[in-house]
Amino acid sequence: MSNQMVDLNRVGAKGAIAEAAEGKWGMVIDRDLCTGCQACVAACAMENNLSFVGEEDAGYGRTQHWIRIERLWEGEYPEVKMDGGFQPMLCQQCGHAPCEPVCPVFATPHSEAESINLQVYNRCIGTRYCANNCPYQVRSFNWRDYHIQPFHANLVNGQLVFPLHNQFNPDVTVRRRGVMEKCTFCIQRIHSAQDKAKSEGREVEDGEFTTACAQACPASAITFGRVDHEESLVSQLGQVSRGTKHLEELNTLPRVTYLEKG
Amino acid sequence: MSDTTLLALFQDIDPAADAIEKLHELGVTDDRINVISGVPVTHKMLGRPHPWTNVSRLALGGAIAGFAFGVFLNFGTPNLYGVHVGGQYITPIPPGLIIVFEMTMLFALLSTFLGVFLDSYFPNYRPLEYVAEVSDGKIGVFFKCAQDEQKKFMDALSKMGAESIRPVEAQQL
Amino acid sequence: MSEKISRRDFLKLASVGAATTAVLTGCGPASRYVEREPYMKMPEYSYNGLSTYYATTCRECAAGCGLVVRTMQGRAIKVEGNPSNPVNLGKTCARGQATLQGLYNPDRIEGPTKQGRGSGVSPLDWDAAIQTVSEALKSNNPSEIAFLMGTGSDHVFDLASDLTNAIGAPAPVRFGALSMFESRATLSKAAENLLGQSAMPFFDLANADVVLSFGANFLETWLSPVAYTRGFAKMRRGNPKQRGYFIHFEARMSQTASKADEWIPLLPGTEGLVALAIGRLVAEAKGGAMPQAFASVDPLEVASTSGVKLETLEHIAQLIVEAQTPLAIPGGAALGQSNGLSTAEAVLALNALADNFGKPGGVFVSPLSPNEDAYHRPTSAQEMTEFIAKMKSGGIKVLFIHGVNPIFELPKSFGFAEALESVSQVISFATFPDETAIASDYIFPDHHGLESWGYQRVATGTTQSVLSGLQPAVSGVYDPNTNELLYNARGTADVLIAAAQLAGGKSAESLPFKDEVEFIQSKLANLIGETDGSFVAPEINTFSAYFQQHGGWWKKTAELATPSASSVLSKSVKVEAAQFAGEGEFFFLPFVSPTLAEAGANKPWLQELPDPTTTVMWNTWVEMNPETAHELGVTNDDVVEITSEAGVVKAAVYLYPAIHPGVIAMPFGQGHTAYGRYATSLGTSEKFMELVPTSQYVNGGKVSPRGANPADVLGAHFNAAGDLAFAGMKVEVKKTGETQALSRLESRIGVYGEGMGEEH
Amino acid sequence: MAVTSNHLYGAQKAHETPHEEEHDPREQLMYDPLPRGVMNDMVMESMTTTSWKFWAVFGVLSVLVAVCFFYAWGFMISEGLYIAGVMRPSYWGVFLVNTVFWIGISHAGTFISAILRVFKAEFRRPFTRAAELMTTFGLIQAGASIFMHMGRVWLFYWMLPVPNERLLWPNFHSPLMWDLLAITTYVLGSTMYLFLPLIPDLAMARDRSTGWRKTFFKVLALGFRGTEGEWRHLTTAMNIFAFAIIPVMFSVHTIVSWDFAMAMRPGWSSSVFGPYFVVGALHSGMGAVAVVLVIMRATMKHMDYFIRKEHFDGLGKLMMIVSFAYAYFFFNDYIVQWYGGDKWTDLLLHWLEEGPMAWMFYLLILFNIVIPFLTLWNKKIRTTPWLLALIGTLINVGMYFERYLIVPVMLTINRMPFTWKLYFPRVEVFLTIGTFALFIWLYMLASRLIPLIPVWEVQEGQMVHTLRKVGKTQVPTVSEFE
Repeated sequence: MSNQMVDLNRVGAKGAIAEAAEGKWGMVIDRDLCTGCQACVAACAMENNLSFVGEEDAGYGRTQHWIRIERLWEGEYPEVKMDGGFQPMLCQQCGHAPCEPVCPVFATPHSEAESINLQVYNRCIGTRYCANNCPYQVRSFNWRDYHIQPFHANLVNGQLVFPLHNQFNPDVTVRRRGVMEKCTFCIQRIHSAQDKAKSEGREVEDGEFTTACAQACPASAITFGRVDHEESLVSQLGQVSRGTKHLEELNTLPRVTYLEKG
Repeated sequence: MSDTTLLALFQDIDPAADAIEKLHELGVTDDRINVISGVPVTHKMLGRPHPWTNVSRLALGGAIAGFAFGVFLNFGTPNLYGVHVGGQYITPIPPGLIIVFEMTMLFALLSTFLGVFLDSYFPNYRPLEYVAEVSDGKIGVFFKCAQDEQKKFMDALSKMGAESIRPVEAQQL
Repeated sequence: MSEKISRRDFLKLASVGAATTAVLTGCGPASRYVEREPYMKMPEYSYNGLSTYYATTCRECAAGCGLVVRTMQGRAIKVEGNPSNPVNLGKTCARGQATLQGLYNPDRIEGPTKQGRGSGVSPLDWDAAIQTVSEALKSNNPSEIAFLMGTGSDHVFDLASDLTNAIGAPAPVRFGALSMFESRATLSKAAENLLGQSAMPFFDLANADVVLSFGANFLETWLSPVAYTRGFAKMRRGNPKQRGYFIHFEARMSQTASKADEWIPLLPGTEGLVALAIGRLVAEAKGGAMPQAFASVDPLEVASTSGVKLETLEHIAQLIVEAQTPLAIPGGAALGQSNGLSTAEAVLALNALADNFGKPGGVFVSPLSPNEDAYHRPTSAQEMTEFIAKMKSGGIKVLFIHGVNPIFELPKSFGFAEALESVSQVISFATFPDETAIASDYIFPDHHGLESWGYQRVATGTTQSVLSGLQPAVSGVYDPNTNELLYNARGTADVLIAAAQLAGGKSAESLPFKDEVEFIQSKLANLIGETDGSFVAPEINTFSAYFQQHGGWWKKTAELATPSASSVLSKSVKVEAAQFAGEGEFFFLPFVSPTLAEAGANKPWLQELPDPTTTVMWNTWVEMNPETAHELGVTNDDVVEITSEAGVVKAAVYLYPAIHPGVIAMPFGQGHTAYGRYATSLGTSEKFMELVPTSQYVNGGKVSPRGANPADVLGAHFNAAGDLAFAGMKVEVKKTGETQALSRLESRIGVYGEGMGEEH
Repeated sequence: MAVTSNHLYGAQKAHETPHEEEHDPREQLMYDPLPRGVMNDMVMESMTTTSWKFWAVFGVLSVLVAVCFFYAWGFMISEGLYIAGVMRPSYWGVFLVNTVFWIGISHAGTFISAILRVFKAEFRRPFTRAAELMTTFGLIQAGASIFMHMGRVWLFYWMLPVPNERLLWPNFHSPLMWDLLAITTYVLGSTMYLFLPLIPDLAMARDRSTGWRKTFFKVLALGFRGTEGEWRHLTTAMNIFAFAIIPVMFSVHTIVSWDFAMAMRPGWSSSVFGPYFVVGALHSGMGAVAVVLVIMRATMKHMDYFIRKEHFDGLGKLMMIVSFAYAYFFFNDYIVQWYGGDKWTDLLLHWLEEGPMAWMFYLLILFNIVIPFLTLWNKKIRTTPWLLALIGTLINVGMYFERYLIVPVMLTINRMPFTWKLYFPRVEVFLTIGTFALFIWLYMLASRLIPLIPVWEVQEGQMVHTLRKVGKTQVPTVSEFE
């Protein structure tokens, strides 16, 4: 019976491309383990040259967090609880991403090679439609040139010197104002691992590299890897009964599986 | 035999129509007559032949070109550099209908507009035969006649109710 | 065209073409956004396009987590955990990640400076600096020389200890706000009293199945947060058959409490009673003779004083009875009470009752670090008051300060800043212009942790004995325009060695080393023969090289000492009622900000990390139960004035749904009046528009504090172990009428239903 | 030849009747003809008679345009979008509100000049041009507002259907591309449609002016004389335009609505948005036409001859009908959202009805539905110019509120409650003032430069309208010329 039914995961909203529902790269986040410690947020910021925006802009909804830790409340004191615990929210690298088709200039296309959403910074013209259409609200916009505000500089011999720029990861573009950005699943790490494996004539092994957030997570709540390899840790974890996808009903085919407390 | 251009000005349509009939009787063919007016006056009222216009054909041609351009945009350009977005086909049909519709309309409207220019030789800043009273609602009838017959036509048309009738030269408008 | 295009024309055309391309594609050279010139001098191990990795140790707190620093062409790019270091096994916390923002902080001290306590600032060179230190060592009576040091940089502490020991000066004093809020003295005293050994107890969270935490905020900043978080994760999901159950007792829902299956709010100061009551109920359920420790407690009475229902206590006792490996952890605000020591003892007694001493999932004594003779706890707050009294009395003529910022970290009521005025010469080795540094006579900036040599003893957090090693990941921060050091820092150990040798006599004899590295090698020498280590090396140079390569040296096998449990239960444990200082209506509960801790405020990304529980960024808030706030007539963002017998502090209110209505809580970590542009507030410049002259901080210029420091309202009250009773204050709360919008990551509409009508 | 007094067209005064019901047909412009020459002179004089008040207002507007439009926009381009109020989750703010609003305004012109032309509603004749000018000038503001909204406006041309160096074309999946093409079509189409019937009037003006005006009109009139052929081409083209621009007009606002309806968001994803937006556009457009006509009539010379109570009456009726249609679609959209009971939509409705912007929600119902319903059935109110202008203004305020609710206020509510934040405009306030100022400024400038009354169309209309004596009364009749 059941194998005759339509596999809804494999049929896109438009019945269109025949990409396997599980994609290539994926992530499992165990909400039961996440302690909300923000190490992933800091690691992501350090890896991906994110800009900090200062108190005023941060409070105004202009933070540049590619991953943020959400929490909602449930109940009243003293029976108050966090609803399901902390929920790290990042780009879900949807198989059918609502952000993609709405961009007029193809600045956020779907990578067929890596099966994730790309953000092409130098193509972006800043219509911000993708951010509106993202059901997970994980895109952040560069409202100003945060990195080069003179506030961050020292005046050395009459010249502005930005010591903080020393830290920039040369593998990641520093975004300037007017463009959208979002989590890339640390695509620079994916590429360098693939290049290395290719030069050694082999496949990338499971656990050979991971994203900055997963690497930092002290509780190991984040696992990253190949979801299309059945033996990989992320595939194994993704199949446990606690697994859910956020806003699954939208058929965005997210690549991030959350493990609930249960 | 050199020709001269005469202009008869009329206050109303009826005498103008009569005058044109008279001109026909006097042997002036329609291709030697031209009528200018401040409001559109149909050829039937004046008993003139149906003026030919290419505007609607050009509009149709434009629409076809626009349709083709829309088809090219939606179904052609994605194949030059294919990008997958949102799990949709590279060349989806429903959005294509919108593109094709808009392009069809745009090209049709543009060619209609250009059609007016082409058919009417706009813009045209060369000297032309004209009298300003026409835009006050009068009807002017130009016709060409042999110089020696000028007097005959002037008399005939004055009788038909022409306010004035005189030879005109092309002037800078 | 017959004419040839000349070369000049061609270049012109080409440049026009390039410019056009740049404009058309928008990604040509014209649109380059951030310029970063390569250094003119590249480090030895630098390959174009390749990264070099260095193993070192995190110095953001004293836990001693191993790091691997990715560098490229002389710049540190990213910090990762060292996967082989047993403390953190490749993981880092947020503060560890942000350590690069300390290294490249625009507000580092630019070089050795005659600070003149903020009056006349003039740069010095290092020779003059060493001369100054040498003079200070030579020309003062050794008993009047004092070293005040932080809890990090163990090698500098060892060096200073050797120096003071040799010249007959008092031993260096080590202090840190974290250790104060962790009540390390209480923990080690309780261990001494009950386990017979003054040491850091180790709680084997990973193998426990029911965990009771009495205020221990082990997922935030407590002792070794990365290690304990790993333990927590293993407790939860390490055993596929059973998910560990976690109960947390604390008056407010801290980040740790938020991960508990049951968070049990109770009146501050009653944690020990609750532990005893649970112990009694467990003992009753188990049957047999009632252990002496729990004999005198009446659970019903405890229920009424603590506010925890008797059924809850019984239910928890039942859980413990049924558990295989139950574990109880004392910590945090439970120990920062006048009865903190007996609370710690009561909780340890509960563990003894569960018979988990020295068993998996139980209590151990942390192993000593490889080159450590005995556990040396940091100075307790009470001992700090004695030190300050000595300063005040003029008993200290020269004070060396390294790795600690006591003006900020100690409660204002201790009077450190005033006492500093009685010290004739204050020499600071601060890397950043913090409050204490700018109140010093000299600042001789030490390297940032990522530029430093050194080692860090791991006090707790792992079953193995670990000595984490530091080595410079970068040689410094250069100005690429001039190839000169932006921050002309020098290792304090090097400065002290040079100064001691210059001073001659006993000083020189005690430190017969060429430099810091040689000194460190001398401290590692006794490990060369060890075979049970992470590596074995025949002689010191090889050992040093491996030590750098591995990021430290550690024993391969677990070395946890098993405490003797027999006597614990027969001892009578009496938890007296907690004493609260002041007449105020509310209990005051300061806690260390999980993201900033004691010294994170100058790292902009740590400021921008939302607090895990409130999601507030860049500021200080006052947590208050909405009901309490309603009674006080205040609401979100209203600034309130909190008055204790010791002082006043003002901050904006956050209506926190998960806090005891009688308790007001405030995070520690903000409220700096110096410490750089990100730690302070600059009014309009906060919009990050204007250039800020560094002198504004170094001179203690026109900056206002960012947020507020709850230590301002803490009085000098201690528990029996000498730790500060920081949670033992009662305060008045008054509305000021001012408001200050707190920047939150969360939505007040979506999370708290503001503006969603009555039903939501 | 100048028209010196009003007695020439005081028809209604001469034929006053004691009973209100019995209107003299000559109260209507079409049955109160004047010689063409007289009308020409009246129109020419309306263009050239300029009081100091005009220049005062024009001067103030020039300053506003310079400061609030060009300077504010330039500042925003040089500084970055942070000076606007947009943020997560309201990535779109007042700029998009303005875009939708101005496109809405622009719909009136096409509606009056195309639909009413196709259906031969004769009362349209004197004000088709005034309405079409609103289309063109409104679309300028709409286009500017879209560009203001863009993060990197200097790269706008990447949206044009031109490939980059790797043969990558724009993304035709994107509703913004549809929008771009539709608005381009509409701007070009409506501007051409404005220009075609203007040619004979420009020729008229050319014949009656001197100096720089003569040159100006001569250039624009393109050498038009009014030959049979020229008229034939012109009327053919106008007919094609009238029919073709109607679907374009519907498509434009439908596509604008699709910018929202295509998005996967509560409140936006609604299939009724297309017609709802079209009707909303007509609603604000009609209101705006009424306001413009009242102002024109009150401030420009001789306009009380061309624009009469009958026109306000007709416009008022149209406004009422559109208001009914608007109410229908509004309710349709609302009840579908309400009935569905989807969690997020439910929260959204709570937010709209009980949230901090609820006042806007209720005022929009009041201004767009209640007030038109209560007032416009009354002919006296319809024919009182200032009242009609007031109602038109209220409708426009209400429609602005509607767009404001749809864009930033609905954007507050998404499926991630952790991110909900309410938007407040910052520099957008100035830029909004700037677009309004620029619109009025352009309109005032146009009123000095081009004949706002299509004289030839009025004359043509007067020619086909006659009074026929039937028994003892005179009956208005219309003849079909074409």
